This record gives sequence, C-alpha cells and structure tokens, in this order.
Amino acid sequence: ACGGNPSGNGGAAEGASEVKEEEAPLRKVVLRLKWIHQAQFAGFYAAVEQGYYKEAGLDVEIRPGGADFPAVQMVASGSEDFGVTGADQILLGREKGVPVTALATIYRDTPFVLFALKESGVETLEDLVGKKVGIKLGGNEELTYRAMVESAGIDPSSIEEMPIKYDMSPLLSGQVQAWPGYVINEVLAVEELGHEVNTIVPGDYGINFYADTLFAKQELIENEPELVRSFVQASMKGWEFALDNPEEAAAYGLAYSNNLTLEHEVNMMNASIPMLQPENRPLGKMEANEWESLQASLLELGFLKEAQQVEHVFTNEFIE
Amino acid sequence: MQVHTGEAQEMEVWQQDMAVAPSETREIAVSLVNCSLSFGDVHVLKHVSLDIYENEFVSILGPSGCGKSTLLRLMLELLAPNPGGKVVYAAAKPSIGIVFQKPVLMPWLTARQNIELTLKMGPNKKKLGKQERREKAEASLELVGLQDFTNHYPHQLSGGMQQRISIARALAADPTILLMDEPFGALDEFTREKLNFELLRLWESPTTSLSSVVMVTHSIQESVIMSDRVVMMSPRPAGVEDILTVPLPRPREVGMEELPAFYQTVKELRKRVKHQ
Amino acid sequence: MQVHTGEAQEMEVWQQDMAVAPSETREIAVSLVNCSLSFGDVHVLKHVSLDIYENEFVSILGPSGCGKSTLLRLMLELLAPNPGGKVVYAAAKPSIGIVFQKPVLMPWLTARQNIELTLKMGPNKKKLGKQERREKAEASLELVGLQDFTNHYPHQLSGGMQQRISIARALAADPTILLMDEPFGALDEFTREKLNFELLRLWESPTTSLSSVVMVTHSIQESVIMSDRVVMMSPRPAGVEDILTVPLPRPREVGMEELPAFYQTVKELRKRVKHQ
Amino acid sequence: MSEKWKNSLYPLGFALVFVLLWELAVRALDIPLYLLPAPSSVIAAVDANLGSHMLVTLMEALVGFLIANVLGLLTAIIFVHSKPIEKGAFPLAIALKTTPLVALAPLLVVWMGTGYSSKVVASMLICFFPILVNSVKGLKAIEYEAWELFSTYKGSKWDMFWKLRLPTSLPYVMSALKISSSLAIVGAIVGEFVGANKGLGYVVLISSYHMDTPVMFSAILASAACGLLLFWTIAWIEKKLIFWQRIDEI
Amino acid sequence: MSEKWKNSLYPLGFALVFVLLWELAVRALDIPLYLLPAPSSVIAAVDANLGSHMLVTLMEALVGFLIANVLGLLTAIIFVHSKPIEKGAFPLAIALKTTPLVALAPLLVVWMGTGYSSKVVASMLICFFPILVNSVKGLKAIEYEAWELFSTYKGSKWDMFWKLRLPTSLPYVMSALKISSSLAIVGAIVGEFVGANKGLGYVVLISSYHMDTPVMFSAILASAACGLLLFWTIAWIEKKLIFWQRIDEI
Ligand SMILES: Nc1ncnc2c1ncn2[C@@H]1O[C@H](COP(=O)(O)OP(=O)(O)OP(=O)(O)O)[C@@H](O)[C@H]1O
Ligand SMILES: Nc1ncnc2c1ncn2[C@@H]1O[C@H](COP(=O)(O)OP(=O)(O)OP(=O)(O)O)[C@@H](O)[C@H]1O
Ligand SMILES: Cc1ncc(C[n+]2csc(CCO)c2C)c(N)n1
Ligand SMILES: [Mg+2]
Ligand SMILES: [Mg+2]
Repeated sequence: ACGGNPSGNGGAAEGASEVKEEEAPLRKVVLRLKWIHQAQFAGFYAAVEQGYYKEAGLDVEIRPGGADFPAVQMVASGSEDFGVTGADQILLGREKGVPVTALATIYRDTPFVLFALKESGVETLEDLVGKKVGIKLGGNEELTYRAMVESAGIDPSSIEEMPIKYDMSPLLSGQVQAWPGYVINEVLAVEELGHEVNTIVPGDYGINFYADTLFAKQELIENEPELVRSFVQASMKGWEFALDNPEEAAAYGLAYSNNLTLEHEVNMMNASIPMLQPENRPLGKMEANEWESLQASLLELGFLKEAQQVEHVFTNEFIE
Repeated sequence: MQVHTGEAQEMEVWQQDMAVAPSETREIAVSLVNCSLSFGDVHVLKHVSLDIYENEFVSILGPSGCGKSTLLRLMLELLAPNPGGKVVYAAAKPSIGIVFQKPVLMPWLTARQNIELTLKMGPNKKKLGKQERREKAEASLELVGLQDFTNHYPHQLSGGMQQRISIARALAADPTILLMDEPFGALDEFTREKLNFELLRLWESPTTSLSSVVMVTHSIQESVIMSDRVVMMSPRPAGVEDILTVPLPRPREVGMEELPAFYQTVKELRKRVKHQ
Repeated sequence: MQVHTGEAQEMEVWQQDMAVAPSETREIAVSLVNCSLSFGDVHVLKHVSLDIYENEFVSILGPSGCGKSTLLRLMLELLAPNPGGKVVYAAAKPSIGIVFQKPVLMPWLTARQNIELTLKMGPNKKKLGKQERREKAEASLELVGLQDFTNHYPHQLSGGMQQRISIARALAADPTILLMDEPFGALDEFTREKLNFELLRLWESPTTSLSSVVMVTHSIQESVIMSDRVVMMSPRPAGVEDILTVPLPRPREVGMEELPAFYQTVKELRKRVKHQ
Repeated sequence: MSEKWKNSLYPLGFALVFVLLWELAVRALDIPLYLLPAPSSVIAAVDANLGSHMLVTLMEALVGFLIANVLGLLTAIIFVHSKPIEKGAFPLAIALKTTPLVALAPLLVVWMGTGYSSKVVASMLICFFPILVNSVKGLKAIEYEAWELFSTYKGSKWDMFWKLRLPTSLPYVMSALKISSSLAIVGAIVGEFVGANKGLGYVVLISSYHMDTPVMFSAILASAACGLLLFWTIAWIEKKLIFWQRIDEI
Repeated sequence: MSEKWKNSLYPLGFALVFVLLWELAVRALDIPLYLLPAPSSVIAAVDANLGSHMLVTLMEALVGFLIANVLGLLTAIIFVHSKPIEKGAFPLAIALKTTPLVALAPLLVVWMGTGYSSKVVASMLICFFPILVNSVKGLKAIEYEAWELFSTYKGSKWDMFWKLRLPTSLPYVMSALKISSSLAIVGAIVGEFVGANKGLGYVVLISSYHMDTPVMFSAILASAACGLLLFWTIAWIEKKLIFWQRIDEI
C-alpha cells in the first residue's frame, strides 16, 4: 500500500471510490489518527472495507499520525475533518481556544499502563520507590502517571524520572525499571521479544483517562450535524464489526501499512476488545464523570489553568 | 665619455625646451589640483598639482614607494584626495584604459576572454558585437606577440606574458586616456622596445582615439624615448619635483636613442634623480 | 656614437674573455644536465645543460615566456625535468634562497614577520633564536631601505616595496645559492642600482655564506655589471643559446658602467639578443 | 588510470574495515539487536521496497536543495549589493535558521499538509543557511585589484557580479553545496518524521516504533547512500567548474 | 560612530518591520492563536523561566560546538595531509553526516543517557560536517606560489600547516563556524527532544503538547536569540582575525 498514492488510503478505499460513479457523489472526508496505522484503529478500517462509510455517502481517507503529530491542530485548522486523540488534548485544546469537541471514545477503559520487565520485580507503583521510571514528558502518559502517583499517595520525588521517547531501549537495557505504554502496543511488543512483563494498571488507582477519542471541529458539528452523525455512526458500526470479527478487522489494517504482521495485529485487536467495553452499549459512549475526573487531574497538575465546561467538551448525541 | 657635450650647451638645450613646453592652446585632459593623500599616518602625496594635456605622452618617474601608483589611482578616481584637493576631467569624462602594476587577470578566463571582458563593460558594451570583440582581442594579443596563447589560462603563462595580456587588454578597449603603471617592467629589452614603439605607433595613429598617455616607469631611457614630458616625483611624501620636456621630435623612431638630445636628457634626468 | 671601438677589436676582447672562462679548478655548485620540459603540448625547455659554479654570479637573459622562471623552478626541484634530464647538486645540498617573480608575501604577516617566516623553517629553524631572527629581519629590511615599514602589512605597501621585502627575505636566510627571478624589475633605477651593489657587496663579503647567484633579469646592463657569466636563452622551446663571460674585474664598482669593457659587452649582448 | 583505481579503492577499503569492525564488535560484545544491529542483519533487511522509499526521499531532498540554493544565492546576491538589507536581514536569516526545524516541522505540517511540500520546505529550510553564509563570504572575497579594474572600466554591478563575484565565490558556493547536500536529506527525513507514509524518514519512524532496528539501520544506510551520491555529484561538478585552482597538485 | 549607529539601526529596523507585519497579518487575517500567535502574545509568554532553559540549551550547544569544531578541524588537518585517509574516510564522514540526527538521537540517549552528554553529542554531530568540509577546502586553498616558497625553504608539514594553510583557511573556517553556530543550537534542541527535562527543546515539546503556541514560539524565539548571539560573536572574531581581507572597503 506504500508508494504511488500520496493520499495514503488503502487499496480497499480506492476500490470504493471506483464504484461511486453509479451513485450520488460521495462526500470526501479525512480522518486523522493519533498514531501510525495498526489494529488500534481497526474499527475505522472495517467501516471502510465493509462499505459502511460509502453507505453513509462518505468517501473516507484515513491518515496516520505519529509521535508529536499535531492532529488537533490539523483538524482545527480545517484541513482535515475528524481526528482521534487523547481526551486530555481536547480539554487542553479548548482552553487554548482550539474549538474541537469529542464525539466518541474508542477505549472506554484506558489501554495505558505502566509496565516493567518481570525480572525487575516491580509489580506495583509502590515498588517503584527508589527506582527509575521513564516519562514521556508533555503527554497523557505523564499526566496519567502523575495522577496515579498522586492517587497512590506516593511522594513523587521518591521515584526517579528519566525523560524518554518511544524508543524502548532504556527499558530493555535496564536504564529504567518501568515504562509507560499501551497494553495493546508496547506491552505486546516487549512480550513478543520474549520478555515477561508486569503491568501497573491506572484503573487500580482509580484513574481512567480516555486515550483515543474521536473528535471534530465545533464548526463542523454545528454546520453539518448530519455529516457528523453519519460519520460517527458508520465508524461505530465498523467497531461493532471489529468486535465480532477481530481477525478479519485486524487483517484490514495490513492494507494500510506494509510493516505490519498479521499475528501482531490480531494480538493487538484481541487485547483491545475488553477495553472497548463491548457489554456497555452503545459503543463509544462517554461518561461525564470520566471527563470531570480527567479535568480535575489536569487542574490539579497545573496542566489546565481554568476548568472547561465539560458539556461543551464532549457530546454523545451522535452516537445514538 | 666622449659623447657628452659641455654643461653650458646642455643647459641651453633645456631652456630652449622649456620654452616649447605645453602651449596654452592645448586642451587639458585631466588636472590634479593640490592633491594630498595619506593612509593613516603615512603621508603619501603632498600638494600634487599636475595637468595632463590632450595628445600628450607623460611619463612619471619616482623612487619606489613614493606614490606613483597612488597618483594613478587618484586619476582613476579609485581613491579620493584629502579635502582641498581635486581631480578634474575635461568636460566629458573620456574612456580610460589602465594597466595596473600587477596583471590583474581573471584566473578563470583565457587570455582572449580576459581581454574581451573589459570590452563587454561600460561604454564599450553596446558598441561592439561578439565578433568584433573577438577580433579586437585577437588583434591586440597579436600586437603584444601572444597570438599563440589566445586560449591559455593565466596560470599557464609566464609573468611577462601575463603583463602583456594586461597591456593588450588596455589597448583593445580603445581608450582616450591610457594610464599605465610600469607596463613593460617584466619584459626583456627586445620585447620591451618592440612594444614601446608599437604603443607610440598606436598613439600617433589617427585611427585610434588614444589621446593622452600617462606612464609610470622606472626606466629613464624609456621615459625619454616615449614621452613629451617626464614628471619626476620626490620621495614620500611625494610632490611633483620637476617636469622635464623631452627635446625629441615626433614621431619617435628606433634610432633616436643615439641622438645627443636623447642621452643628454637621460643624463640630466639621472642627475636630478640622484640629487633629489 | 663615438664610444664604439671597431668590430675587430670587439671580437678580440671576446675571444680573450672566453679564454678566461670558468676554470676547471672551480667546483660546480649545481648542474642541469640535458633538461627538457613541456607543459602539455607547450615545449618550454629543450635539452638545457648548464653548470653553475661556486662563487659565481650568473645572469640569465631571454625573451619573455621562454622558460627562465621554469628553469629556476627546475633548480629548486619544484618541477622535475622530462625523463632523460636531471638536476645535480654538489654533494651536500646547500641552502637555497629564492626571490620569485611575484613577491609571494603572506598578507597576514607584517614585513618583518614575512622575513622571519623563512628564518623559522628548514635548516635555519634551530640555528636562530627569536631575537636573532628579529635582528636579521630588521637588518635586511634596512638593507633594502624599508626600515620604516617593518610593521606594515603587504597590502599597505607599494609593488616595489613588496618586491624589496621578498629580496630582503631571501637575503636574511643567509643562503649559499641564491636564485632570483627579476628581483629588481619593479624598482626605480636609483634604488635598483643601490640594491645591485648591496647584493654584490654581500656576495663578495666573507661574512655571508652566499656562494653562487643565479639571477634572471631583463636588463642587459644589470646582467653585465653584476655577473661573471651571462646565459642567453633562445625563445621557446628554450635552450642555452650562448654564454658570455663578462670581462670586468671584481669587485665591481659604481663607475664601471663607463668602462669600454662594460658597454662593449652590453652592445655585444644586445646584438646577439636581436639576432637570435 | 591507476590514480582512479586508487581513488575508489581507498573509500572501499575504509568502508570494508569499518563494516568489519562493526560486525566483529557486535558479535564479540554480544550487543543486542535493538541496541545496535550487526551489518549482516542490516543488509539482510534491505529490500526492493527500500529503494522506492529512498527515491521518494531523494526527490524531496533534491527539490528542497535546489530551491534553497537558488534562493540562498539570490539572497546572498541581494545582501552583497545592499549593505542596509544585509545588515538588516541577515539577523532575520540567522534567527530563522536557528529555529530548530524539528520544532517547526509540526507547524509546517499544519500549514502545508502532509504531502510533498512540507518535506520539501523542511529540506529547503535546512539548506538555506549554509549557502547564504558561504555565498555572502564568497561573493565578497574578490581581489581588491580586480574590483579596481572593473570600476575603472565602468563595469555595472551586473558585470561585477557575473564576471567577478560569481566566479570568485564558486569555491565557497561549492563548499556550501557539499555541506547542504547531506543536510537536504536530513531535512526531508525530518519532514517525513512528522507525517508521511513513504520515504526513508517514514521507514525509520515505523521501524523504530516496531523496534525493528535492522530495518531502521537499513534506512539510515540508505539515507547515507543518498548523501554520498549527492556529495560526489557535487564534488565532480566542483572539479570541472573550478579548474583554475591547482588544489590537487599541491 | 554614525556608521556604528547605522549598523545597529538596520537590523533593528528590519526586525521591527518584520514583527509589525507579522502582528498586523495575524490580526487582519484573524489567524487563530494555535496556528500562529501574534508577536504580542509571544512576548507576553516570555518569562524568567525561559531564560534558565535558554542557558541550559546554550551551554549544551556551546560545548558541542567547541568539541565539534576542534575535532572537525583536526580531521580536516589529517585529511589534508593524507590523501589515502581523505579519500577513504571522507565518504564515512559524509555518510555519518547524512544519517539524520533525529534518527540517531534515540540511540544517543540509550548510549549516553538523558543527561547533558547526549545533547552535547547531538550538537556536536550536527556541527561536525560544515567545519570539516570548509576546513578541508580552506586548508587546500593556498596559493601555489606560497606553497613553492615553503617547499624551497624546506618548511616542514608543520610549518606549512601553521604558517600557511591555517591562515589561508581562516575565511573558510570562520564561515563554517557561522554556519554551525546555529546548527549547534538546533542539535542541542533535537537532543532535548528525545529526552530532557530542561532546555528550550523541552519547552517546545511541552508547549506543543499543551498547544500553548505562544510559549512554543517564545522558546523558538529564544533559540533564535542564542543563534544570533553565537553568530555575532563569531562575526566579531572574524573581523579581528581576518584583518587583511579588505572586504568591507569594497
Ligand atoms: N602550468 C603551466 N601550464 C602550461 N604552460 C605553462 C605552465 N607554466 C608555464 N607555462 C609555459 O611555459 C613557458 C615559460 O614560462 P616561464 O614562466 O618559465 O617564462 P619566463 O621565461 O619566466 O618568462 P617571463 O620573462 O615572462 O617571466 C610559457 O610559455 C608558459 O606559457
Ligand atoms: N592601503 C594602504 N595603507 C597604508 N599605506 C598604503 C596603502 N596603500 C599604499 N600605501 C603607502 O603608500 C605609499 C605609496 O604607494 P604606491 O603604491 O603609490 O607607491 P609607488 O610609487 O607606486 O611605488 P612602486 O614604484 O614601488 O610601485 C607607500 O609607501 C605605501 O606604503
Ligand atoms: C497503540 C499505541 N498507541 C499509542 C501509543 C503511544 N502514543 C502515541 S501518541 C500517544 C498519545 C500522546 O498524546 C501515545 C500514548 C503507542 N505507543 N501505541
Ligand atoms: Mg606602484
Ligand atoms: Mg618568469
């Protein structure tokens, strides 16, 4: 799927646009992910491949993000229509006058964990006292970590911090004992290298920050609510499909990036399922109290200067 | 030496010549008025006043480092005199040709291209077509005896050859006033003499627009055989020490070095140089 | 001109002189054996063989571009002759001084520092202390009349002054063999004559180690007044056309330009130059 | 002939020794793959795909390189001809340059999208400064006497530029091109880091996320190859262009 | 005096015009803060804290800059004196340079930790190439006749180096220093991007996460100020050092 097509959509998406001649012209829509193509976004791929977007009159192009990718600004600037990012970014953005609103969340339980190699003997946050933890400064990883430490009542200065990026060598080489990452990504990756891993889950400390939320610009929501509704609905339908057919959905991702292996993607998809809370319908629906507690943490840590009106920050109205 | 006539006769000759000095009817081409110049605390020129007439060949003699090159730079208006002095050109500023003391050739151009370079600039630019420039360049290279080296680069040429290119360059541009700073210094006597007379021929020829020539030289003989007047400069801070009119008829010819007027003038100049 | 003796007498003088040519008892300092050299398709030197003796002053005359500088570069071993030729130095290679045709001064060094530069190199390096170097540099600057410009940079000096620094540099290093490429070309007659005799004085003085001097010059008179032998080169491809021994006694003195032997030799040289 | 042979043997020899030492070090010290892969595993990771990514990056870099050098030279020309502009704008240029590209790259993406243009601009930004600095220096490095010659013959600024300043500046300009040839590649890759789905930067990023160090190093290797290619091309042009400097004889 | 005044008035004037245009553009076009903050809001975001971060980055950059230039000059010296080494190792140096620092930076952190050293090395790596290329060029740019003079007087390679090559190379070396002065800052910031808890790179990173573009721009501004500071220092030294070039008279 690489090379040739600069728009970056997969082969299947191209197939879809070929058929559009017969029907009403499809509305072109761009979705910007928060991370590179992988099963983390399988629902969106499924919506493309299963034709859900097309049925809704949409020609969706899915673009990958990456570390430090300014997805919120891309959407806010109007060059792209929808994005996926952390809930914290929505709140921070709103405070800075970036007019975006969350429309749904993918993972109702955060996939974020702190993890350690088993041989380090670290099992809980308390075990980290006197040890060294990797911190991705300025990100929801840092935020979550600090909230966890706060909630556990640990003196933050008792754990040594080392600023790190996505390269996991400091963990593997023992420079740090704990690493922040997604249970469906970094943890899997380290396990696939043959290490056993202990995870420290934020939920155990009463922390659950929405990690991947679907959002759009306020303006789009106000001006074209029907477009937004059909996009959100089709996306969630895609996620439904992914829940029912995890292996098929994971396989769709392979068309978007040729660096993926089916095995890893299937593992990731399967690991994702419980965090989507399939039992809790409708998929993607957000809880006000989760937003409130996120905001409280952000305020507490000084990330936010003033509280935002949570009811403007997110809306569930397009999910049902 | 037997050749010498007595002092008295000599002086007479001089007075006579002084009388035929530039007549007032001749037009002034350039005029240096009370020019002084110093570099930092080195006072180079001091109250230099000098008129160069049209159709005149003037040589400048002076000890090394006295300010001859500086004087030429004043005339080229590359340097400005200290306040109080000025350089005045006749009404319409004529085209000036220059042979610097160094050859000043562009290392990336061949001999011919180096000459064409100045033909493509200033007033010459529009006058000349490509073919004409080429012909002029080749003609003047032939004049200085370098027809076999038209396509050589400066670093492939000897010091004297480089100097000859710079002479050819100055002549090719067909200047009205020609300033030359020791143009023939790096040439053997034979080549030098040949070029001396070639230059005189050009200057005298009505087909060229060459009118006034100012030549800095270190050869007293050359200054005499070539010029109408010889300007002698004093050591730094240099002024015009003396101006001698050469009592030789025009056109100058190859045998004239043997005339009494020639070697008398040379001797007189030599004497004055030693006693200044 | 009345000064000239008849042809017959002239020739006789020559034959006589040829007889007193370098005696076999004198040691050869450098020897060029059958040296040819070409740059691409320009054949510059052709079968040049030339011996320079110890305690000898040799001048080289030749038309511009014939290969005189190239010859000096061969002697300096900066260029190698074509296969078949060689440059041979007497047993122990002596220290060589060089005055290039261009001054070749470092623009970032003052006059004095430019001279001290070569005193800090090669065999001189260990011999001289800082103070000694300074004194030598200042002494040789004084020799060339630049004592007031010891701390000036090259771009603050006139062409002739730069050339004199390069002469001072060559002399300060106290060479055994001195090669000079038109060293006095940029100097006025008076300064030139002064330096001519300064150089001769140094060469003759037993306090310096200066033994052989090879001087390229364009002044026939200078070559005669200075040298024991004058080497005349033919135009490119240059060979040694002729070698003339100068029939003037040592030490040379200022008045000697008036001796018949002087101007006969000059005349003879001039004749040969014109007819080659 | 033998000279030419030698000239290509030396780098090959050095490269070989370097690679061998690296391989041995990795094996002897048992360095884990994710820290530093052995050359053998890097070479194993090279595939046809890499070639196409390399081509993408090379194109972006080349376009950025060309634009930057044209613009940089033009700016230098303006600077050299107008002291007020030089004094006034040079600091802005320096300021612009010191702005870390890596900090600007996300903004570039926001302003220009994730297509070619943001990479080209990234590559451009990084190449601009060397050519500017070296050209300003080179255009001013003219001989004083040559300047006098041109003034005397009433050469226009235009003449002075084309026939004196530009040739004089060539050694400096070529030096700048050599410097920025590799910077151009770096720029394109930095651009790709922020958002791309092809190019070597993309490969480095993806493989780094996937902890696939051999692939990552193969991409690094490919970028080095691009740099060498550009550098040698420029060195070759330089040799033809500045024929009058007898550098190689000394 | 009046010259000096002018010299500082021009850049001030230009900067003022630039800032005014920017401010006006932002206001007139109503560009949102998060896309491009107006200068006024950037200035409002400057605080004492920024100064201390700036100092950190400046120190890292300076140390890297110094080491790189010393090493680069030394390497150039070796290259100039040994053709085999030059031919052999130059390609390696180019390859190293083309390796995008951004790709190497994570490895640096692994090898050297997240302290000062990794930033210093990052800054060093990025500065190394310009000085190498320009020094090699400059050290070879000696006049042929000067080389002949030194050879005749049996100057050692040492003499030739200290008394001829080095002074000749100064214009090139200073040009390289000017180029790499700003690169040094960029390098340090790239190093900080990968892992740091102070320095301008850290500020940029954090403010980018917080979408606090004014703070981000204030950091970028600070880095530009560092660059200018270094550049002007070098330009000043250059003027003293290369006194014999009459550049300013032309
Ligand atoms: N590098 C070179 N490439 C090609 N030809 C050269 C080179 N160097 C010198 N020549 C040629 O060699 C010839 C002799 O040059 P050389 O400098 O020795 O002359 P010269 O006798 O010293 O002349 P002059 O009196 O003018 O200084 C010239 O014709 C010149 O063209
Ligand atoms: N840029 C400068 N700075 C300081 N002094 C200078 C500068 N240029 C020239 N001079 C001084 O001016 C004086 C005259 O120099 P000029 O070149 O005019 O002499 P000249 O008569 O042409 O000598 P020569 O016959 O040796 O060429 C010299 O003493 C020199 O030191
Ligand atoms: C599957 C998966 N998703 C996200 C990240 C890391 N990551 C990328 S962006 C981001 C949020 C930063 O605001 C996080 C946590 C990962 N490593 N793997
Ligand atoms: Mg002069
Ligand atoms: Mg010569």
